[in-house]
Amino acid sequence: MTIGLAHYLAVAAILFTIGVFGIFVNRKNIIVILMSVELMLLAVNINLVAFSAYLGNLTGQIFAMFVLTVAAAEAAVGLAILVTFFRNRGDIAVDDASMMKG
Amino acid sequence: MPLLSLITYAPLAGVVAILALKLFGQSEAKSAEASKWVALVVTLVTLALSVLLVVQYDPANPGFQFMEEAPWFMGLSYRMGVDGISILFVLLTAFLMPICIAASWTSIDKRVHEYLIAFLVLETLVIGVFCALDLVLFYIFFEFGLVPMFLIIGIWGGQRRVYAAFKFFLYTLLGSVLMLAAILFMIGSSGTSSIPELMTYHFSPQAQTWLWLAFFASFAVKMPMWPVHTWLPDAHVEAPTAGSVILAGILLKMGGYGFLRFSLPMFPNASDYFAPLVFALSVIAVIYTSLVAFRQTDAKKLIAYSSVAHMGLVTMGIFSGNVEGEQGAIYQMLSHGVISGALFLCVGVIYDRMHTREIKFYGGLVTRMPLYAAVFMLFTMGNVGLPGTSGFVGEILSMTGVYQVSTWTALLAATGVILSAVYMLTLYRAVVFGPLTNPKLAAIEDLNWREVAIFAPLILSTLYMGVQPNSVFNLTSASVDQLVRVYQAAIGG
Amino acid sequence: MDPKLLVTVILFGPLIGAAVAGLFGKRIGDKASMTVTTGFLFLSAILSWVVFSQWTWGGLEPFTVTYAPFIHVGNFISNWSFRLDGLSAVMLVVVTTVSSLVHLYSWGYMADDPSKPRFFAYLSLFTFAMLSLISAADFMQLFFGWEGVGLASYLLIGFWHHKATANAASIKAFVVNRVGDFGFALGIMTAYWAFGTIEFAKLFPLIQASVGQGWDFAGGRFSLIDLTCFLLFIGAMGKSAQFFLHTWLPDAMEGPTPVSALIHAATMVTAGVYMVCLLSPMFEYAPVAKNIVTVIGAVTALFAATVGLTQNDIKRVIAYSTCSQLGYMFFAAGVGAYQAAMFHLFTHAFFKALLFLGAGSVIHGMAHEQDMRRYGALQKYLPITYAVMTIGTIAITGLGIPGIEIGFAGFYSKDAIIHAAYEAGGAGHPLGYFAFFIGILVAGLTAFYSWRVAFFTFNGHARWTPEDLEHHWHNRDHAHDAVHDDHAHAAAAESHSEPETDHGHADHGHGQGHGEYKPHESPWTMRIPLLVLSLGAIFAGFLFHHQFIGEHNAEFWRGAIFHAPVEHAGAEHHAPLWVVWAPLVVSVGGLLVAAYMYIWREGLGAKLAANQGLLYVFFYNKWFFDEIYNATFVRAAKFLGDLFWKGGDQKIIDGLGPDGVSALSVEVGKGAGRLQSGYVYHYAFVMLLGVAGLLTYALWAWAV
Amino acid sequence: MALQAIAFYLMAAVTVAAGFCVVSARNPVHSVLWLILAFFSAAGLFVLLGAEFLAMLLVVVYVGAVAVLFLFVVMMLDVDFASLRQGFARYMPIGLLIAAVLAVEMVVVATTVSTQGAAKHSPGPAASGTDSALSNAEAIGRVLYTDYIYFFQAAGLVLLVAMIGAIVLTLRHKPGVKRQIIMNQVLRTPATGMKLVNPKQGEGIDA
Amino acid sequence: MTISTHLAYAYPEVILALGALALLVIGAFAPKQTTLVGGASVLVLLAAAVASATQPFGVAFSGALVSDAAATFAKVAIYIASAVAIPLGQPWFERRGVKNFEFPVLILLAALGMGMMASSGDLISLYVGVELHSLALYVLAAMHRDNAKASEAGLKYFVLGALSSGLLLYGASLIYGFAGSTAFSDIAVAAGDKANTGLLFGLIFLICGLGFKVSAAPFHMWTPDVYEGAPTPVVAFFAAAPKLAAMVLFARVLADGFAGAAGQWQQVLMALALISVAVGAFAGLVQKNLKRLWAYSSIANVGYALLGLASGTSEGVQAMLVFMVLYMIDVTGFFACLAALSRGGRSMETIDDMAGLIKERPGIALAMTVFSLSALGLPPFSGFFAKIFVFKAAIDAGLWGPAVLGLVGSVVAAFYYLRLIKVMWFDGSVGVTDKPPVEAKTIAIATALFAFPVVIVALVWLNPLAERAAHAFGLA
Repeated sequence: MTIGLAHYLAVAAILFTIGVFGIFVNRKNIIVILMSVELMLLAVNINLVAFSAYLGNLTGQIFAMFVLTVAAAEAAVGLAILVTFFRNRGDIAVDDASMMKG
Repeated sequence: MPLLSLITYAPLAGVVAILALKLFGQSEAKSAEASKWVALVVTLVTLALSVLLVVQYDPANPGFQFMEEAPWFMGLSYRMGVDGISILFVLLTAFLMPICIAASWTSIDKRVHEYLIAFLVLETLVIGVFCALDLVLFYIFFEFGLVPMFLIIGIWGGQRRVYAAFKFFLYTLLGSVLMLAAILFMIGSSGTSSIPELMTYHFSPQAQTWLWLAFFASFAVKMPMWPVHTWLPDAHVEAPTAGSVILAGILLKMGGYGFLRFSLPMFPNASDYFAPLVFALSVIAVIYTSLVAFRQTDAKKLIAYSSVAHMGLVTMGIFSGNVEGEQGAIYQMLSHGVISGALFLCVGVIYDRMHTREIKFYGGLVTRMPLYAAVFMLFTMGNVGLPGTSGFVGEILSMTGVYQVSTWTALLAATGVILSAVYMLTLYRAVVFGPLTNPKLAAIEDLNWREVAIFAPLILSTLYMGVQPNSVFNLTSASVDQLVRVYQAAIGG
Repeated sequence: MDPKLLVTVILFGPLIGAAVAGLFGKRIGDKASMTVTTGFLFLSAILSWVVFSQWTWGGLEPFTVTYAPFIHVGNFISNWSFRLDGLSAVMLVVVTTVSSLVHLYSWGYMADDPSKPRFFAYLSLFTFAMLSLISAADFMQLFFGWEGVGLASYLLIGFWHHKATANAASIKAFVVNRVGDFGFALGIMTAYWAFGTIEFAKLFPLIQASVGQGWDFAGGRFSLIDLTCFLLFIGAMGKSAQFFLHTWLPDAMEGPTPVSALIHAATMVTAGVYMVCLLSPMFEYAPVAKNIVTVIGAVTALFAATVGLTQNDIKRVIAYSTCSQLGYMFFAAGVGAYQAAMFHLFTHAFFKALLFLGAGSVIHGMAHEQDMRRYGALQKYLPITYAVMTIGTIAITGLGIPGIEIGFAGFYSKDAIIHAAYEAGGAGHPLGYFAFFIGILVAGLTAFYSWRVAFFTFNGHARWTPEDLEHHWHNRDHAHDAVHDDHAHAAAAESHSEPETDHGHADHGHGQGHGEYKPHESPWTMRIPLLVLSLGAIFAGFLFHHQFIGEHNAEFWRGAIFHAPVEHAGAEHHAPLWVVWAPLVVSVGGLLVAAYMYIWREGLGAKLAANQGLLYVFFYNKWFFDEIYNATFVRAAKFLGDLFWKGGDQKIIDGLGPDGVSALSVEVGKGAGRLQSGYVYHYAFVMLLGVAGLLTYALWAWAV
Repeated sequence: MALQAIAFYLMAAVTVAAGFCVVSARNPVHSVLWLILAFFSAAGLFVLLGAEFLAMLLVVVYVGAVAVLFLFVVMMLDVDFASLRQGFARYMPIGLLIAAVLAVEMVVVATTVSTQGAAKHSPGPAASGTDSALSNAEAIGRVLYTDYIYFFQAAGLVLLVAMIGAIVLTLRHKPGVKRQIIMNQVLRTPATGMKLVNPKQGEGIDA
Repeated sequence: MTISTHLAYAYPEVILALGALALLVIGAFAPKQTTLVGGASVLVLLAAAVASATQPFGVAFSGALVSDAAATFAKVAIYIASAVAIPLGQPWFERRGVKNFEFPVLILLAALGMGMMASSGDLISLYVGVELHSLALYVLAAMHRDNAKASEAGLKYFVLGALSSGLLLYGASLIYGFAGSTAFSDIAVAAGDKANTGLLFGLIFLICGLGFKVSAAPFHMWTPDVYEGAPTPVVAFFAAAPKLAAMVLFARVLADGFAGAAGQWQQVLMALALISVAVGAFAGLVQKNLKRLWAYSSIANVGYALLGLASGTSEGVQAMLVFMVLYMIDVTGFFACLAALSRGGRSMETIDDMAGLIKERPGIALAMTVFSLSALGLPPFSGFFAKIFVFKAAIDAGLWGPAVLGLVGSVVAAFYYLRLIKVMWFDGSVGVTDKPPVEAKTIAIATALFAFPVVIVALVWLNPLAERAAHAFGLA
């Protein structure tokens, strides 16, 4: 069988779902949640690149490149916020992030 | 001269003056005293202007007069005008306001400036409601009236004032948002928000049904009709005296006015279709609330319930769709405005002295307060609908009107004539008659000159309207005749 | 003088008097108030007699003066006006005469009352209302007067407002009258609905044409005129205290006695009769309604008479007597003898007012004791009262000699009614004989209870002691003013401690410092009216029976009373002899029984009462009407009121409505708040649920 | 073709497995390492798709920078990771359910691409590969600074925001630390450098 | 087309970018000159606003940047709202010992991102714009870094924001794949009369991502916590301008890209709108913290705005634009009031803190009353007009059912606004408040005056502008 676009999309879909899944099963670990987000973005990139290749137009790859760039920036900001949070609390458990609720 | 706008916004001049007094006045007490005079003068000026309006009004012309118009946004416009129906409510409002101010002269001792401002703003809004000839403008005046009243009940009210204020506000708001939806629909489908134009626009019967129901939701709460009346007793009981006067005297009338201005001319087929429903609710209101009133232990609550019962007669009169019914309903509203207002003032007089409205607390007041007893008697009889007082004319006409369309309704509603006598006389007896047994009442004072001055115009108008109702009908008849003619033509009657 | 001006003065005189006394009574003082009101009333009375004589002998034509418009809405047109015709001319003299005499009488009777201006204002106000009632040219003014007299009655019954019983009675009177007015108002509406007008002058000509017009209601078809008349008659029942709606009248005796005489005997209660006669053009075409009138009238006559047999309160007996006599008038009207009804109304006004005022004189003399069981042997203390009461009793029992047509007032009118009933029966009226027999029976009962009052009060042994009276005098104050620090009481107490300074007390036999209390004759202000009225009681029938019911009646009434062409009753020529004599026989019988029980075998009545026979208990308790009404209407109203209030408003409407909804909203809000747990993964979860939900919906609904 | 298929399945399997391990690893350090593996294998997929430049970028930027940053933070924040694992299983069933639903739906939609997807050579700059003479990197380079200059600049600003953000949030000027400020030293005068005090008897010098 | 012709359409962005860079440099070298940087930022923003108001209409960067009436309308509003945030926020931070120049720079960059969103014509510019402003907002939310609540807010905002941008991106990737292009105009062609499943799937993901940005339920979960935790002036900022930017972006995607699938996205938006209204109304009932309360209020209000959008008509978009602008002013004013109030140096954030405020600080209490009533939708305040625009659009589009539900929701919500008024007006004072800072107070009063009575006049010219803006979208 030939490997078509759908295969790549399926992989991306599964990876995306794993990322999603990772967000809410990791009750306490914010770092892992951030990594799950990275997985989702990776899935998106696979999608974009696969489409780009399939369609034969470069936009997808360019888009993926910006996604990578922005994701890197996002990771930086996210980790910075995490550090601030850690400094305030001495912990990064998500359970603790519940000063505000209701 | 834009007389209507002048009347509408004249009270705001008072607001400005009072604000200035508050900000720049020397002492709180002094500026409060001055503010009262300002408010009184301003309301009296408004009254004078309203009288001028009535004098200049051409009773032979059934259409809108003193029209003002200026375009606004979204196709809306600032449109004002009065016809034979609304002009009386303007006059009623302007008439009751100075009385309210005077009635609060000594009984309100905290936050006087705010109190007066609330009343003046309320006056502007209420007059605006009766003058507005644009749907949205009407709604603006109609709806914003909730705020000053909310504050009046909530700040200067009794013990459960917060509950009452919220109930009043939310109940009424729920009704009016449905009306808002209907208003927007009407503007959308007819392309105009002008009330005179809409009165000649024909909505499809199905649209009428929904629109009617939406407007009904609002006005029925405002009236209030059974079973959406329960806010009224609470609001009345907790409101300060003048607040109750305005509430019963004017705000309730906005519902009836709405029926006359919107439901009947704009949705005639739906009005005809739903008339039996209105009749049923009105009859229930009359009997049910009269019986409830009979069992009240709080004087204000009793009068509040009696208001509901009396408004039942108004609604049935309105939806009878004939001249007698309409005139009766209008007259009943005017008369109830004066009489129920006066009754609340009567309760207010003793409340100011003893700070309780418990009927049981009183008894035998006639021995110490003969003047008060006489005044109270007059308004009791007015409320009972005794011929010779204004209360009678409206009652008999609206029942006559409804009798011609629904005999059962009139038959059952007429029992209200009996029941009103039962509860009002019971109240009167318990408060005024009998031996004066409560030692706390031993030193209670009779009406002072200020109170006499407050009651005098009410007494005169009750009696005058009782024997000379025709002077009112002369003003209304052209407009009402046209209303009925158009309505009957629309329903093919 | 122009009769239009005359009637205007007659009508508004009392109103001015009332206004002056009511508004400025405090300012101008008791004397001035009393003078003004009484003066205007006498003016009205004199002018009324002028008008009446012009009507009777001067050939005055009917006319209507219109003062101002009242209500003009569509065809619902009513004016303030004065309609003068035969009926109103009669009523004018009745009302103003009795009223003016009562005013005068009250000078004496109310001498020691602290609020005389108020009393006189009320009396005059009543008179004005009554005059506007009788002069109405349309239903609205009629209703105005109708309710106006109700108001005055309410005010006067409750005049001694510190008395709980008086307050209760006044409310009862008003409410029961309102029940009648409820019917009346509906009747007016029906008339308007059916005929499109409420003006008599326009209405009456329309009636004949509309005979047979039907009205579908509750599955049946009814005659419109019958319905209208029936509803209007409910009003009459209320005002005239007819069976079912009579309960207020005996209680109304809580009011001062002059009031009872004026309102609850001579004038207001007869308004119902007046209305039925006035509306004879309608009733004549309403056979069903007429039958109802007859039955109700007859039953009332019987019922009230039976109750009257057993009562001990002197005023109550007379009140029941009034009720009973009104029954006579109604069944007379019911059988079509409107003239007889009006005539009885006319004569009754004199002798019943006389009886009441006489009773008032007794009560006054007995320090406001009203229980006849504490009377007895008063004839030597109250000779004039005794005389006039006897005249009144003779008049009411209708003593007279049928053969030569000479007798006291009641003789002419009552016999006319009984004969008319008999004749109606002969002419085919379905209830004529029924009414006739009841009329005869009641005539006997009337004689018994009327003479019982007279004998019980004036003859036999004294059942009182001076100590009783003294004690009673003070108790009376306490009864009136239960509160000791009460202003009124203070005034009263003062006047008794210093009687010499109070000229009102100069005439009183008590409180003179002798310490000796004994019954005393009333002052002249009270005696004059009694004497004038006894003249009326003696001669009213004799003088006017030709005009009212006799050969001149057609010229006298001049169309005010209408008879349908087919049905004719009213003349007594054809009655057989036994019918003519029967009333007299039963009356004398009643007299003898009363004399036997209360003079010859004194104490027999008390013994019978003590036996508590079944019938006695039934009668004594007024056929248990109050109890039944109390158990049904009053209790039901209270029960329903509480049910609707606590159950309906608070539990159901508020509970399910605002309170319930707001509580529910807050619960929902709390639920939403719990969802907002503060945990990031919960939030993410909710977001993803949203995504998954939308995607699933998309796939399900829009899958291409 | 077969080789390509084998390579795809291998790398796809590794990517998915590594991804799963990222979210399920007990130790975050392990998670980071699994993440790196996932990136590597995804880069392989990119190569398979002919996007060599992006594959390179992924390895360099992500593995080299982002993943290391993660690792750094994980190490820096001295957290008791064992306790962070508690309660992992509690939301597993419902989480799995939702995830499964999502995955199935997304895969289902992905399969429609063959029938409903856009035509090849739809608008936009042509990609490298079979029908282009340009290499992938070259092709990207040609458009990145021309057609996509707007995004390129904007992306630069995004990075700037990230930089500012990281500094604002984490940089601390410790108040106690004394820094050498040369300007101050140069501008020092006797007037500012000296303070004359005249202590009274029995009192110390107010510093 | 040379770069300069492209730039002619991008003057506002250029001004902001250069301004941000320049001020960053100034700030880096003169870190004490925060007021200077702040003032300059305001000027830059105002210059950008002027530039957007005067810029020519057209399309630049192969459709990535669209300059049209809608962009102008949105950008002017966004830049002005951003400009207001600076004087409101900087002194607030300084009073709390955070004296930095980065705040205005971040605001500038966020404004730039929002400008990009408002004029984006392409999925990539959509994404970059969203991320640019989001990242700035994450940082701003956590900027009060020594405050535990603020950093928690930042963290929550960030984590969920990242998730949402993942969703958004996934959607974008699907759309790109199924449409073959990232340009909205091409997507519109692909979506045609009836979009295929892949595109719709992508659209839903995209809507979810954008839904997060406007905090529409059920993607609203971050809102209450972040509003509560983030510094008040920052909340004032990101409760206002970003919402408008996101709404305009929403309109662009839906109207320019997916006009053919209007039937579908109307359903989705309506669902989101109604859930938002319900959540905002009910959950707000039990709130004690005013910032949380206003978060729920904003959720409900976004629901109303979405209802306008859901009408799928030009009138609906116009209504949405008017609604958002009026709402922005309201919400800015309200948070300005909160920023102005403190008691003993401690922020007043709970409803109970406001007890008796009318006697204590009548001006601010009156302003808060106005905002509450306006948010309640009571005439004659701006919120009422905002709502009638939206509901009229919805009803005209035949959505009277949702409109009625929305109105009923506003009655439920009325309760909590009234409670605030009740506390301020009816209750007794609980302590002396500090003197409110002049800038916050000025903003509060000015916005309150706008809410009434200025709005009555303002609508006369605002409405035609919004109408022109709405016509820029290809809707009927």
